[in-house]
Amino acid sequence: MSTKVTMVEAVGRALGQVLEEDPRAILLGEDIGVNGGVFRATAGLQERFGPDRVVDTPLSEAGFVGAAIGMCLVGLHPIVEIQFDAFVYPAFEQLASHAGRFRWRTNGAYGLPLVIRIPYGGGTKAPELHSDSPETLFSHTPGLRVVAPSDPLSAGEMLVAAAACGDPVIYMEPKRLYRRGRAEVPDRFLALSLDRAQVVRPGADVAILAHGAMVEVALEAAEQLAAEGASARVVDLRSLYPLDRDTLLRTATEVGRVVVVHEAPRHSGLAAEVAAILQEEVADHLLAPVLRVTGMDMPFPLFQLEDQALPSAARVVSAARATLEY
Amino acid sequence: MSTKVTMVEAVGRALGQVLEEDPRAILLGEDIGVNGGVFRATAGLQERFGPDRVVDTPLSEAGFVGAAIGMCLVGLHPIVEIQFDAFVYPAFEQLASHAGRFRWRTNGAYGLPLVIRIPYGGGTKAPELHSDSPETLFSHTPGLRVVAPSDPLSAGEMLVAAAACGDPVIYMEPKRLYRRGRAEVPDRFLALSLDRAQVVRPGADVAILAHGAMVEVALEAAEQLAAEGASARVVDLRSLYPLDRDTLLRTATEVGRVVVVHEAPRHSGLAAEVAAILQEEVADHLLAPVLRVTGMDMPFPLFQLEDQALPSAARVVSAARATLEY
Amino acid sequence: MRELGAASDDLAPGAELMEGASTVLGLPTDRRREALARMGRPLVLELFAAMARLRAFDERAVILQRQGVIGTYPTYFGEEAVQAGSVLALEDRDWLFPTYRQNSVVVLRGCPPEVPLLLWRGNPAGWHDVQALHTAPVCVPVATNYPHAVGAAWGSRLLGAASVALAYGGDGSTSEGDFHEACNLAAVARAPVIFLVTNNQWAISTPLRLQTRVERIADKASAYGMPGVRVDGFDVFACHLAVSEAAARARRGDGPTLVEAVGYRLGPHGTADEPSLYRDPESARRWNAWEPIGRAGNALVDAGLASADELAKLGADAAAEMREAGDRLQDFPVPSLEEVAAHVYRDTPWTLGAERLREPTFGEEV
Amino acid sequence: MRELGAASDDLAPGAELMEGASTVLGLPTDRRREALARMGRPLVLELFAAMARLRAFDERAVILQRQGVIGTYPTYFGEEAVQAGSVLALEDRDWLFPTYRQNSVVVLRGCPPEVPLLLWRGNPAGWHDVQALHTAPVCVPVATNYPHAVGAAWGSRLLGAASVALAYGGDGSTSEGDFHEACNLAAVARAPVIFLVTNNQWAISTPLRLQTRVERIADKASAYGMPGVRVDGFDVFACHLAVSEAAARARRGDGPTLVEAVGYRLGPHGTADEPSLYRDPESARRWNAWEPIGRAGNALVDAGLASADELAKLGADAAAEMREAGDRLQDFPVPSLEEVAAHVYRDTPWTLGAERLREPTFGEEV
Ligand SMILES: Cc1ncc(C[n+]2csc(CCOP(=O)(O)OP(=O)(O)O)c2C)c(N)n1
Ligand SMILES: Cc1ncc(C[n+]2csc(CCOP(=O)(O)OP(=O)(O)O)c2C)c(N)n1
Ligand SMILES: [Mg+2]
Ligand SMILES: [Mg+2]
Repeated sequence: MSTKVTMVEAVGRALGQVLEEDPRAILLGEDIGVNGGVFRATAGLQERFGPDRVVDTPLSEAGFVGAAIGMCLVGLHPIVEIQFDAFVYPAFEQLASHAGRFRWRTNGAYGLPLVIRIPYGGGTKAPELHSDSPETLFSHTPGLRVVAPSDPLSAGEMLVAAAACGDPVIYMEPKRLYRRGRAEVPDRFLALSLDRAQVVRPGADVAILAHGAMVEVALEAAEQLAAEGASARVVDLRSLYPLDRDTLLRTATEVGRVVVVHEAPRHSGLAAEVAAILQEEVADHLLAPVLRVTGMDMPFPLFQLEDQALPSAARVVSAARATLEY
Repeated sequence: MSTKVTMVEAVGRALGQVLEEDPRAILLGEDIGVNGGVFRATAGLQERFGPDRVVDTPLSEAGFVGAAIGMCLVGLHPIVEIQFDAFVYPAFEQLASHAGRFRWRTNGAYGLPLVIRIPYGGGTKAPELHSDSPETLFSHTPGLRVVAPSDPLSAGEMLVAAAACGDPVIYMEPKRLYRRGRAEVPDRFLALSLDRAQVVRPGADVAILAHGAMVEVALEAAEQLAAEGASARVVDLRSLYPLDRDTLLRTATEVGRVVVVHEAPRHSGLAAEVAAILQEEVADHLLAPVLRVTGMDMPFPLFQLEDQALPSAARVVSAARATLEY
Repeated sequence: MRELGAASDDLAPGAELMEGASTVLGLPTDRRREALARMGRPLVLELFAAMARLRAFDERAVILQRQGVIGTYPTYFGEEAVQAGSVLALEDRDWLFPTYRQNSVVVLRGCPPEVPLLLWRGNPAGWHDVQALHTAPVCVPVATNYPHAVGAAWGSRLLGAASVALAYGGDGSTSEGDFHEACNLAAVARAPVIFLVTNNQWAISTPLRLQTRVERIADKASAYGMPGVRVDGFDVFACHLAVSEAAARARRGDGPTLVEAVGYRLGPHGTADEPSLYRDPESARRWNAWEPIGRAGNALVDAGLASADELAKLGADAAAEMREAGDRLQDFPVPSLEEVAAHVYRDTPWTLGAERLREPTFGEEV
Repeated sequence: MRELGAASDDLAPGAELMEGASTVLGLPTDRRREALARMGRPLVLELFAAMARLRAFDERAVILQRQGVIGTYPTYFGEEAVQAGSVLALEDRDWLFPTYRQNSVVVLRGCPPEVPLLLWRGNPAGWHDVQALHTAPVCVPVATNYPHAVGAAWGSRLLGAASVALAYGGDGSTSEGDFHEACNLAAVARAPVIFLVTNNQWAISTPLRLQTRVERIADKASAYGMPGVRVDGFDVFACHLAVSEAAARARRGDGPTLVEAVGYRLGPHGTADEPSLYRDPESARRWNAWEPIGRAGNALVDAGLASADELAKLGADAAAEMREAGDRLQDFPVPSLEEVAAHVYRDTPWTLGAERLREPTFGEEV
């Protein structure tokens, strides 16, 4: 059996599945209870599992992320919702100084089975500080895993995998895709490998690497490129730390031209890491330098300008063209 | 007139100079008053300028960084000391959500003349969380400038320049160099341009780019390479955001082989950005891929392992050799 | 606006909650008339007019949001008393640190109303002139504005300026670390700052009892060694008096005050919120009886300080002002990305240069 | 250890400060003897022995630091009463959340003393077994351990385990946002947690009066709607009683307690600190009279619960134990970077694979 759901519904179903199958799973966050979260990702879950397993916290991100860490010590498996991207900043110390270091502090013996869900990114015409893309802060912070789904199915599967992973996972939810169409999902999500990229469109002339909401942009660009006679392979990175090295190297080797797309600022963003790895490891196979299409090195603009600031299919196409003409 | 001072003394002298010349300058931080700071960078300053200008704060980094932002609004020019690298994490939200966004929120009209001094990095046999290198968190955060000096003279000049810059500057002090020898400094530091890299050793075969304490490591590596007959140019990056693009491109174009060194973790670190820029902009001039010698993607290890984890001259030499033999 | 008539002394739902909160409107009729007379007609009318303008702004914003002219908007229906009372209790040299919920208080400082409306329209022309208005940009991350106010207050004392700073926040904001660090720092530094917490009993869907175990937010002040006062947040006169006292205290050098203005969030958290999901609509309906404009108007008419017509005209004028402001929104051009990029740093780095913002491409020779 | 003799009732410097703090050693002689007898010889001797071991550990660590065998070390001289009293007031199933200052409390839970010494030697063998000892790793960033304790306590209640969690911290830690968020959350969740704040009146060079304007840290509890108690931090018996009561309260389901143990930081902040730069050495000398081991010993002898010789032997045994532990430090090999890298994740990613940690080089073909 399968059903068609939106991405936010897939997240909710995955959470429900985890709560059902793992009696030690517990959800924490602001307004996730009766209200079902400001995006309604947890709608109905408090009713189903009770207020001890779906917990409305006081407004204190450092406090409840820290408490989730403590809960792990006594055997719970907390899944925390951060209400919006920029509101994870107050919890940064707990994540960097504790979450990422805990297994290491036990010489590998005990990890923290902790998931931090962060609805992130622009394109929703939201107020200031509701459109940030902070994934690089976490992928640069040792001890954390960072992943981002790009559609309902990957959202469900990766969330279930993150909950089973045994180490802290920063789970970035591209909120602009929350209600962007429906897709078939199974009744029960399988926990797939967390650190595999996925080729979502085959192609041989240029590869476009992206994650989260940018996968859709990459696909749109690939469509336009196809119209121009260029075949673009689109790779959904999915795991932002660690990157799927095999897929990266294979893609670069096979295709030779690479464009990396992300919403986060450019300087030391994920695309820089991909470019650095590729030129380091497979320079001889690159037919053109790796090009980056990213967010700007400025605060995410007020929303009347967001379409200009966000990577667009047009910008991706022109980057791809540049590598093709190199 | 000039005197020989250590780097930490140069920092102290620069702070004294700023307090003297700018009546609106004020220092804030933990234990910076009577105690003169845990590194003694502010020794004697409270006595000289009084407790209203050299202020011992309660133990609350978010609070006093936030207060410093408020002080800027009423016309003060605060210089904040963070006691150790990892203790800036609790202030991350204030820096990312406010400090970097303030001028932008005034359509360019008003900036925050704010300096955040952070003693950072390893190599001092310190306890956990006293050896982090968090500069990338800030260089990836829009609206901030990030700089790092590498010797007493640059420490004094850049601090004076940071204080005069008019925008928030994250001033990373490589604490392992604080007392590493003395150098001549003038009685009064000149405020030099904040965003210029500096060639600190000429060379033509390979370029080693580094900042902070890694400049010394780079120089040591260059010395060893010279003994092997290879001439290494060493560039002190100094400005980590923005990078000095002209110097980067010129160096890569002239030398063709580049190694970038930093203590911070590798994934999406500064070296990734440098590599990305160089392969993007001057790929045809690169005779070998840009190589990175960086900290490991793990928590900075307890100190008996720190020498293994920190980039060493030997690792830099072998990276340089690899590019030379490419 | 509610029909104006005789002030009622039995305002059921809040009565218990308001216990101990300072009040003017809750006084027995004679004493209330006396108190209002003591404040004087010019001031009480000014307070009423300010509330009317805030209300009109808010109502207009909600309409503009429905029309798609602006984006998500955090309405403050019912919080006009706290906002008008506090702004008018301060002088122009004093600093305000509003949150999203006090998004139009700049208007009471002389800012054209289209400016805050443009912010919700996502246009950078919505950023007001911080220095001219001595009002910080609207703060979105909860509680982070408290330390700013402490620094501004403390700094102005150090500069001998005697300016006071006032930071707004909600009941939920008191759970954040920044609230704590700010209160503590202010008390230690004896900063002339006022922490004005509007306790509307909800943080989005989270009721006060899940936010804190204390019943009175003002009680939190004792942890910092500063006074905490509680005021009827639906009573503009009481709010004005409480903030005036706190400001006087601050100016005397006696340091910070925590003011809790008790009320109820009569509307949704914002235009995207659906309160019926998490609270009984009846409760908001009952609290509506305390709604500050109707209550103040009744009291002014009853005290002979204003006529119902006069007050109705203030409301109508305000509505016209805000409707006109809304009509002007489309006139404001959206700046280019290049212009905005040039507003991030004093000296714009190459990374934000015009060429970087356009097509991605390979480098030119250097 | 101070020479043991008759307990003195006039302990000057702290007398005022300790006012209102619960005490055993400060009781009039008869009542003190009675109280100790009520606790019983086994417990009071166990408490004394625990203090002696902590003291011996600390003294040995300071010596090892001077010898260069370990690195910078945060001595806790004078805080043995708080630490021993609290650990022994709890059961093994209860969780401890120590800071750098309580770096050897694991020893009282059965951990070999070389383990915490190795931590200060910078050897990963210094990480103790968190699950076996129900003790979190030593926490370095001030106040960040408070929320962990809340989560552990709350979580164990949800799991029906009835374990209590105790977080340590200092006077300075109460200024951090994490202290506040943890206290608030604990109170709302009624988590069975104890916040044990050792008020030694200094945070490095920062005296209490620059840290907060309240004189009693216990008073901060009222902001959260939880009880705050104050205890003589140099009195191991009083500390034991206070924590036992807080633990009983927590187990009864009555939620968190803030316990303030008042004392004085008799030594430097750590081995790298020079207190004479910022405080009058006379003050520490005067507070030395309250030093907990001498005081407790005097009282036990006076109450006829132990002989001076017996106590001296406990001290000597502890000193020998710690000397031997120190002697073993060199035997512990330093793990390789590869081993440590394999301890960061359950499934080590390629980025931490052995080949990545060695020479930088170009990629192999894939
Ligand atoms: C740090 C942070 N976390 C979460 C949010 C999302 N958020 C916006 S308003 C709000 C509730 C605030 O409640 P309260 O402080 O009572 O103020 P009110 O909205 O009632 O005026 C939340 C959780 C935020 N803006 N900032
Ligand atoms: C977040 C953070 N900021 C700063 C420091 C540096 N530091 C270590 S101990 C200390 C003072 C702590 O004082 P207190 O809480 O009173 O505890 P005590 O050291 O007296 O036991 C400081 C500032 C730190 N460890 N963590
Ligand atoms: Mg509220
Ligand atoms: Mg202390």
